[in-house]
Amino acid sequence: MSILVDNDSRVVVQGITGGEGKFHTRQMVEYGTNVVAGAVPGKGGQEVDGIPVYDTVDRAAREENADTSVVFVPPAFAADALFEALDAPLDLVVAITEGIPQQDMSKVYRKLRETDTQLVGPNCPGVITPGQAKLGILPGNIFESGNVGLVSRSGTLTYQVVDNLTKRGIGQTTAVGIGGDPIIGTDFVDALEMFENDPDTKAIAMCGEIGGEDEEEAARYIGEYMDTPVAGFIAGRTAPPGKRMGHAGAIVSGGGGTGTAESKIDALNDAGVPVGDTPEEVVDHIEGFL
Amino acid sequence: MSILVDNDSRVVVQGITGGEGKFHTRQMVEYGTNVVAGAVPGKGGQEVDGIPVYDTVDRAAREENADTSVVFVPPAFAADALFEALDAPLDLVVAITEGIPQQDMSKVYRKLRETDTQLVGPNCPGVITPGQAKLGILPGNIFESGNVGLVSRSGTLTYQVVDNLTKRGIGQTTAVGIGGDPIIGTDFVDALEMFENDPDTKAIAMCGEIGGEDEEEAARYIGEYMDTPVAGFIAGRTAPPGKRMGHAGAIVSGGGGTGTAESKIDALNDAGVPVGDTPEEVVDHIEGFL
Amino acid sequence: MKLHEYQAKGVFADAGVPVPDSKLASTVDEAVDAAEDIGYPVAIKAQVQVGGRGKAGGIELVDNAEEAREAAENIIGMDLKGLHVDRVLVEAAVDFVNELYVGVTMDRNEGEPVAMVSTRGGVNIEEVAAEDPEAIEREHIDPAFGMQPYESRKAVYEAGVDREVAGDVASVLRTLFQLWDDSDATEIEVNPLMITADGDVVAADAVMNIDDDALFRHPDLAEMEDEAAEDDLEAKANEYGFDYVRLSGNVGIIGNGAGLVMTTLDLVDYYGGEPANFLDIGGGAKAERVTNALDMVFSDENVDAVVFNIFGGITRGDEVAKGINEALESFDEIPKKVVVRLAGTNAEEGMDILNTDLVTVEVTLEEAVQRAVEYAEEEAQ
Amino acid sequence: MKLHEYQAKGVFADAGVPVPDSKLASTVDEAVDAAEDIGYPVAIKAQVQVGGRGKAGGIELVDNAEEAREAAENIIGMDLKGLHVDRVLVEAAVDFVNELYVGVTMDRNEGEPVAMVSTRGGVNIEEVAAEDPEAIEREHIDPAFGMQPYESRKAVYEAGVDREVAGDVASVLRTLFQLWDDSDATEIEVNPLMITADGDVVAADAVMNIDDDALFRHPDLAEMEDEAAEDDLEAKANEYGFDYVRLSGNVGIIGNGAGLVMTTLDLVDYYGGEPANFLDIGGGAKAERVTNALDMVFSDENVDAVVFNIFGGITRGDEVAKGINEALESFDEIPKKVVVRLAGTNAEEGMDILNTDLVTVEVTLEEAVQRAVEYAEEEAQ
Repeated sequence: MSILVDNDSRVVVQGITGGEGKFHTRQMVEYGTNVVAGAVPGKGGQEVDGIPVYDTVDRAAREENADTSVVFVPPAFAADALFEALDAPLDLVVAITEGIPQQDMSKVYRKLRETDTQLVGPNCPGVITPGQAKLGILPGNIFESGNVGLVSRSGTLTYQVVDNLTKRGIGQTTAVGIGGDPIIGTDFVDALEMFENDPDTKAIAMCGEIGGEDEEEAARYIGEYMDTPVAGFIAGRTAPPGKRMGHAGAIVSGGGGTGTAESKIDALNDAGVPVGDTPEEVVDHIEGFL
Repeated sequence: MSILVDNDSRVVVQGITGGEGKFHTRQMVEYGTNVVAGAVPGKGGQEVDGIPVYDTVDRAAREENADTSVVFVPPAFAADALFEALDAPLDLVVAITEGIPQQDMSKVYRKLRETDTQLVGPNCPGVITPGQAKLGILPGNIFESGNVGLVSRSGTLTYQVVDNLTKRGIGQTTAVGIGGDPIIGTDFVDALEMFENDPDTKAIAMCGEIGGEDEEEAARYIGEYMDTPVAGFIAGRTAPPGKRMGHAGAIVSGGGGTGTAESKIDALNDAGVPVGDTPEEVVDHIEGFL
Repeated sequence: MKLHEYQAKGVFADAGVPVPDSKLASTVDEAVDAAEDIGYPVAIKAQVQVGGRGKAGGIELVDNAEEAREAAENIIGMDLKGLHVDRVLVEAAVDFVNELYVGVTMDRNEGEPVAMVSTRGGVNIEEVAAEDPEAIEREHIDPAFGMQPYESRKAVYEAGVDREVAGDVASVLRTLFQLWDDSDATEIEVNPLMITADGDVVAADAVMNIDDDALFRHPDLAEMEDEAAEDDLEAKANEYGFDYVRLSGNVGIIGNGAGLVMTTLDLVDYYGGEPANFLDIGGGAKAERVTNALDMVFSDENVDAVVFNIFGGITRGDEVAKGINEALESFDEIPKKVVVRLAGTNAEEGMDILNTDLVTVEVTLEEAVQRAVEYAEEEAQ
Repeated sequence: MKLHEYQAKGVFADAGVPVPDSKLASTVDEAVDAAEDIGYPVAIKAQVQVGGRGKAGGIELVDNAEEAREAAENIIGMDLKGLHVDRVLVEAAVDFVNELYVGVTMDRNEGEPVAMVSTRGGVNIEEVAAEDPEAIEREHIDPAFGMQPYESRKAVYEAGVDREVAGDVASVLRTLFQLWDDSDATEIEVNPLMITADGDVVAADAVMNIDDDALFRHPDLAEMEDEAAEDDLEAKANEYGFDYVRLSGNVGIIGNGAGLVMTTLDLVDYYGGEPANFLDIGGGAKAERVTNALDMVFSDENVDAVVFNIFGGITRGDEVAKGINEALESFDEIPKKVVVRLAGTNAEEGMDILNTDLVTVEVTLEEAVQRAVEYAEEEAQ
């Protein structure tokens, strides 16, 4: 079992003819992902590595029975690509694009809530179910199939934790990068709920960071509804207020200081979630759960 | 029994301090309608005939437990007034205002579909349940309590038919003016469904007119779902294509000629609904049903 | 308000939709000068608001000054489907390889705008819609969000527009939607949208209908209203603030409320007469409005008799009657017979008050219409 | 990008939000001239982006030229909470009877903008929010529809703003929302919005944050970016296209990926050091980007040692190592000790390739950070 993606996912890549799109499509296919189509306006009829390209997502989805898309479209055009994916409609949309204007995402999010589509991202590394399929830019080789779920706002931090897990022989059911933007589709609670309902996921590593209140909400959710043990990590303890720490969403608000690492760590601890001081400590906790 | 409005309705009048608003509020109160508040920005704290005025609909609804509004706000500000009523929220909103720009109504209609509010109008005379309450500008004195439901896109044509009914001793459960605009809240099907579910309504008079396809949809609905007998009238048989016949919605499209009286009469006849050539003939049919 | 082709093209050009070079002319000399300026071949197009101008002889394609003069002479002043041609648009002819149809209109059933694209341009699109609805690709637009770029592309690709020009056509569609949105249009159509051998996209015709109810916030468009009116009487009705539509019959009709006035027209027809107009004087019946309404109807030289049908609701019948009396008394002579029927609140008191030296009073709607039809027939003989 | 007060006020004024008369000055003489032009009393306000300027001595109210000169001398060149004051805004003092707070920000949990109004203006609004959340009226705005006029009124009336000025305040709020929408702002605040004895509404302060990711479509605002930057190094980072934040410690940090770089900072702190900066060089590790990153970090005179933490994902560790070697070799001398740690794909091959004459290599993140903290301590002594 796994969440979000597996062997059966039929994937359309939006932006497949661009540099990043082309490169990562090849990586996804090599990993075993069933990429059935690409969608790029004006490029319909072409092929990329034998994968047929369509002018519209709608057409790609209809002709190739796609249910999932991965979006590599540049930020200025990404909101349009997301609207298009929601309208197709698809079951799952994974938006890799970093740097989508916040107000664009606000509108996409408004539309998203009227649909049954699950959006992951934007500004995320994607989703991987080791040994089955990966959507996005995660390096497949560091993952190993197993029974730990992973959800994270950050890309390389995820890799760091996964690398540590794998090196200790602990595999993963699915790893979900939910993205570092202030407005994202799937949040911690959504991903935790899916893992809770996945019988194969025996423990969960959750990597949060400063900004927003998603981790606090996740803590409330864990305390109230979850049986699967969770270990946490919060990046940005040393971040000054009012500064954007790389991710658009990683910012402690000035003055009042909401979105601090302290608040998140306290909330998680209150919910019985141990929070590691270092990535290794997170893996220690996970090992303890198994 | 009745539909939409009765003795229990608690009404806020939006635009109560304007000329029309003030006049018709008095008329509504005289008829027995329970007008509990007015809402006019900047006029909060005033009174109109002893009725307290609030700055916002939200406040009026909360303070006075209102569930219904009647809107007399001028067309340039009417869409905003409707958004405000939908947000309060209220159960029923009756929009009397004529001349609301179509694109404004298109947005209001979009929002309306996300709410549980029933909108009647705009550009309508309102709703009356004879002997109980009236919302809008209908002349109460020509109505009589009874068991015929009436639904119409037109004001004075409604009065004409009601007058004929009353003069023959046939009273009405409720009369609903759904309005002459191209985009309206409650349409024929909505009103017919309510009448069908009202045990006291034994027959229904339905006055349509050229433009759009509401009457055709109503015919399909009657044919498929209704037991209560319906008699129809369609105004505008002699209207030329492409010309707006007073009502913004009363226009036969040019060339192809959709929205014609002929199409509507045919559809109604096909559904077993007799259509009168004159208003008197409609009343003949109704009399025959009872 | 429906804009003339030349007005709509001006609006298009301002919005960035490519249109052919053109000039408006109201005399033959002006037309020939314009043709010489623009360079042949040019099309000379009657500026009247009616479909099928080409077939009716209202559009001619000319190759030189002599032909231009002849065409202008033919078209300026002609009667085209009942409308007098005062002006022609002299326009560079477009050498096209393909004709598309693009448009934006309101789908009133859904309460949403709908964008349309078809590769069957250059013909009557409503016939296409009736015969082969699949030939028109429709894309509903969420009024809250407006048109998203992908929606324009989807409509264009699904319609089967050639990939080489699809991007440009989608871009025109977006501009038209923006224009629709910005100008409170109820309908915008380009038929045909021509594709040239070079792959250029040109709006060869332009239809634009503006929501009358939204003109208050578009003073620039409202200014075009007088010029857009097809008929002196319709222009007069705009001034008076009446809902008025001119028809070809001889029974003038005045009433209150759109549905009731339409019904009165229908009854005139039903009883064998021909309605001359639709005129809704609206609520109440103040003497001044009645006077203006009668002035409108009497100004129509076709009118042989008038029926006045008022349902008094909130406004009482006796008050209405007083207004009608006052209005009628202001005329030195009532030029045609007027039949009045009052109904509703205090209708009987009203009918008692009416000055029967000036008007004929009838009790029911049916009787009043029949009487007016009778008078009109007598007068016409 | 956070605008300076004077920049934000310029934007406000263009949008029609009333602001006091003001002039920017960067010398004492300019400040005095400006004060004379505007007329006393004026406020002399340090243009640095930090809260609580008033309490920290960055704002003085003056009544004549002598006081103006003294205040300008005090403020220009002062160090205000670690920031150097280069410029002051000389602004007409507003004689107010009431101070409100109005703002628009993004509620990221709801993914929707929220408009805020409070009668508790003129004080730290975040303290008000913490102590008495009810004192701030919040109205969520549907991003698809934008702010409806009733929403501005509802916020203002529910906040308890006096009815006499409520309409004007609601109108300011609508303008601010429009500005928020039009300029891709993430935050707009006016605190205080002053109400004068005459019932005028004036924005006495102005905070405006623009979404960095949306600057590409606002060239006018993007032009303000250099002036808005608080720090030369931050300006340099803009040029290089790095996500960079300067801090006060002595351990320079370079890494890839925001979460991992933040974690590296946290570990520096955890192991007893003080981070000097956040610097994310992003994906890959081409020599040029590494060179630029090192240049950034070495330009910070506080830096005593550097830790370089790269997780190779798709980019292989051996390629990263080659880039780092090339970059390091381009320096005549490495001014401070650099610790490198590579992880992920082909990390071991990478570490073998690294030129250990120029850098110290560590295998784990924890070891690398500890080593850099150690080096920094040694260097600082």
